[in-house]
Amino acid sequence: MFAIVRGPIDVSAIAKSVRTDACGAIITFSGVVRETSDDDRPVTGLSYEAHESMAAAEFEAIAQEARRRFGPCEIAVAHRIGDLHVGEVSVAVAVGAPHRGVAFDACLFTIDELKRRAPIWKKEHYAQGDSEWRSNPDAQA
Amino acid sequence: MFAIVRGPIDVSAIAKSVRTDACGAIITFSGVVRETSDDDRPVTGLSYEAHESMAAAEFEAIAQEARRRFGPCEIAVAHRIGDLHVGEVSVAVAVGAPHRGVAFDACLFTIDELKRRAPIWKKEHYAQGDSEWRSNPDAQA
Amino acid sequence: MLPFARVRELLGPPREVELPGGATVGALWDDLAKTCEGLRQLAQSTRIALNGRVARREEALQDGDEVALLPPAGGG
Amino acid sequence: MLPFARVRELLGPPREVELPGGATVGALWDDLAKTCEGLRQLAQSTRIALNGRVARREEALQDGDEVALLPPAGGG
Repeated sequence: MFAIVRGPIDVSAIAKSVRTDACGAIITFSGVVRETSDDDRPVTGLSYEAHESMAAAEFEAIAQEARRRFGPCEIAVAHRIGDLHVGEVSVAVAVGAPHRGVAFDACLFTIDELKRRAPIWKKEHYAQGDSEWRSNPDAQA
Repeated sequence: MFAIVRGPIDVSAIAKSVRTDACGAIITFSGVVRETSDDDRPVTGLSYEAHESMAAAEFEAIAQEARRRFGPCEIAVAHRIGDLHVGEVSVAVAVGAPHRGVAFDACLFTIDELKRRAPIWKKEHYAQGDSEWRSNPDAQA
Repeated sequence: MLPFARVRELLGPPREVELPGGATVGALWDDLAKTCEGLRQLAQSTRIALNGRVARREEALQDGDEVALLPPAGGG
Repeated sequence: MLPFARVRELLGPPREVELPGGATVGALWDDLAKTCEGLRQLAQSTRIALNGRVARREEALQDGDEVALLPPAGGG
């Protein structure tokens, strides 16, 4: 499953979608809205937007690249858009693989690449009342 | 939460237990019963037993060591004992941390050390009808 | 023309753009940037996608093409 | 005396063991191994825990101590 979603992300359902009978390890990564920004400002929430069809296609391309690099595994990615509060899950990646090494490597690669190249944008809303678009440090130019 | 449990493991509940408002990343690892053994024999299920109090104490010691090595994070571990079928979760590790690097490192370290040194034992039941105690390749001697 | 994030805040919501025949991706950008100082400052960091795939400035536009303006990624 | 996994299958369920005063962890092992060839073969791989912590052979036993026999780990 490679999806942009508008409501809460069900991490268990995503984890379940990557299990096969050959699967000995499932890793999930959940990105969670933090109460402080990277530059330590109090945050009340985030708004995400995406080029939805391009983002979903990019998730799938990243997953294919992960399988080429690390070996056979099942990968699912969901990213939420809209307004999120502190504590809510903005993105979930799940990987199922026969052994844990492949699952860890593929999961870390997928979230790293998603942050670098998926067409998704984030606006931070600060406790002081202002807001700012924030790009990722390693975003593809 | 550091626990030996007798029934199905609720990975979502364990993931929830490691979230704080400073948390930007939650990783879960689930070990799942596979349909084949490491030496490729068809498996119908596994039985686990543990020295329960020593195992729970070892989980906590491993988590403390992970925090010393990788930085502040919340860690929870649950291992199931008794009889498990293919597809069931035998062990879950969840880590919540401000950033994903610490969460990935601490999660991988925790499951690696658990397999190496927690007093838990596994008997594999094969489709042919026989059974065998299997220790981990890197088990502490 | 489909602008996102800070580019959308500069240009407003998605809209149809009329261009002379044979216009390129680069020509569309220049046309938009002409009247928008803020957009000119984002020239280096904004990628342009043509029908869902990142395009070069020289690529020619057809009637009905979707041109998306993509600031640096911030997902995750 | 609390044996686990393959050691439990050799020695049977947990049971009380009578030892002379001043007996050590090693003496208990030797006593058990004397009548059990299978256990002797596991001498190198079996760790012994005294009251929940891994012990050396020389440690002395007290009345009521829990001695657990731990084969190589197989969890996960």
